[in-house]
Amino acid sequence: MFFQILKEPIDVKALITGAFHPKCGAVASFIGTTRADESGSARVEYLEYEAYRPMADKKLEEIGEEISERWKVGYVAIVHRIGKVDPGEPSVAIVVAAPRREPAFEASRYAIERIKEIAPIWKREVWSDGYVWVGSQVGTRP
Amino acid sequence: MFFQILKEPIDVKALITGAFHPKCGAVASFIGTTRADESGSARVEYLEYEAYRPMADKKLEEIGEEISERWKVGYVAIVHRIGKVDPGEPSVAIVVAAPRREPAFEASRYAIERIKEIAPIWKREVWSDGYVWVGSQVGTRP
Amino acid sequence: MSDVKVLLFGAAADRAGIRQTKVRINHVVTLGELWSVLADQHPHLIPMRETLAFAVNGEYARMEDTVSTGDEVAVLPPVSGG
Amino acid sequence: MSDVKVLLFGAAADRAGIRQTKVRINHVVTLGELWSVLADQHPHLIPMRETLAFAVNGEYARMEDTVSTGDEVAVLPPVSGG
Repeated sequence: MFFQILKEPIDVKALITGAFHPKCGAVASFIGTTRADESGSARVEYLEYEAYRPMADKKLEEIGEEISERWKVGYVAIVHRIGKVDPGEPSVAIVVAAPRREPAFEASRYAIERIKEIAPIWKREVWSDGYVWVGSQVGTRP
Repeated sequence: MFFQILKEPIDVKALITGAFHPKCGAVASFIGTTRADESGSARVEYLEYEAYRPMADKKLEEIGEEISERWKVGYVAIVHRIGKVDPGEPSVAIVVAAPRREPAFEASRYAIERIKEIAPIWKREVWSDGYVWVGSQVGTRP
Repeated sequence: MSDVKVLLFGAAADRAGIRQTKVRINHVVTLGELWSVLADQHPHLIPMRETLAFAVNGEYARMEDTVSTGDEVAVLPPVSGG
Repeated sequence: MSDVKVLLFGAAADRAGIRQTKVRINHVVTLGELWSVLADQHPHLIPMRETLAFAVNGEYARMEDTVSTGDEVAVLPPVSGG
């Protein structure tokens, strides 16, 4: 089990290959990347994430515990990046290895839903014409 | 879109990072790995896959087309390895990038189910005490 | 009288114009009472009230939960990780 | 009379003891008729019959579909990729 909040780019390869194990036949992963939305002539230039630590670290671990209680999984890794994340770059990576594919799929999806529910992490979309705190609609866009 | 059947190890990193795109916010992937099952004192030593080509290549492409018809996705890659695959090594990798996470999850799961339904690919489990063709139960195990 | 450390995040920090403050309390208060003091000092937070969650010492807490001197309170706008 | 190329895979190749053969037909037959000839030549395939699928020229085909000389027929046991 591996849970991490970090400022540096996420090492996706290490996360996924780290989940391979002879007792597991399935590795499901989810990676959230910065989507460069457009609206009229404006566009998202990057995202900026902040986290309340160590509460956010604890919540990632709790999500891992919830998964282990609900499904038969061999390995769970959840990594969330904070700071500036450019378009096409990963902000979150979830990797679940399990003996069989159903729990791997279900647990990886559960993990991202739970992150969006309980992890104290916030995303600011920085547009070409201002910014907006996602979820709060607080910002400076016209 | 990228579909491939190959004898060499699957380059998981290239597949996944190749799916990152500024128009997509979600990359879901599924990797099937050799699970070293045990039964009594016997154990799976490796898997050996064979494919009917080029029909198998065509079926992987068809699965990609089915996905593009059903979901709003930006990119689909399906790679299946043939030949000997050791425990913990990937035999199949599916990567789907989409603007939003729901279609990415659904399409990646659909892809592996369809592979198991229509792709003319066969798996032989080589155990310490004989082999078995999975699905046919034909083999040499005691 | 002593202090509770209050951290603000995301849109709440943005609205209040601060990321951290101290609120003076008399030993033990409810989170609801602490909020009243904080809202007086940072009225730009008031329109966000319905959307805010709170944590005491790193765990989600309700308005009727108590806060003691030395505790750390966090003001949490709707989370948007992922 | 001419030949149809028949490929066998997985458990079917294993049971028949061959991966490829030729079946002589009279211009056009159904896949079912081709199967009868093949089963006569490789009786170890017969117990697998219910589990087998077939392809003609790289596409799944039914027993009533036709096979012509020069076609490629594949004998496909239950697929088990992934």
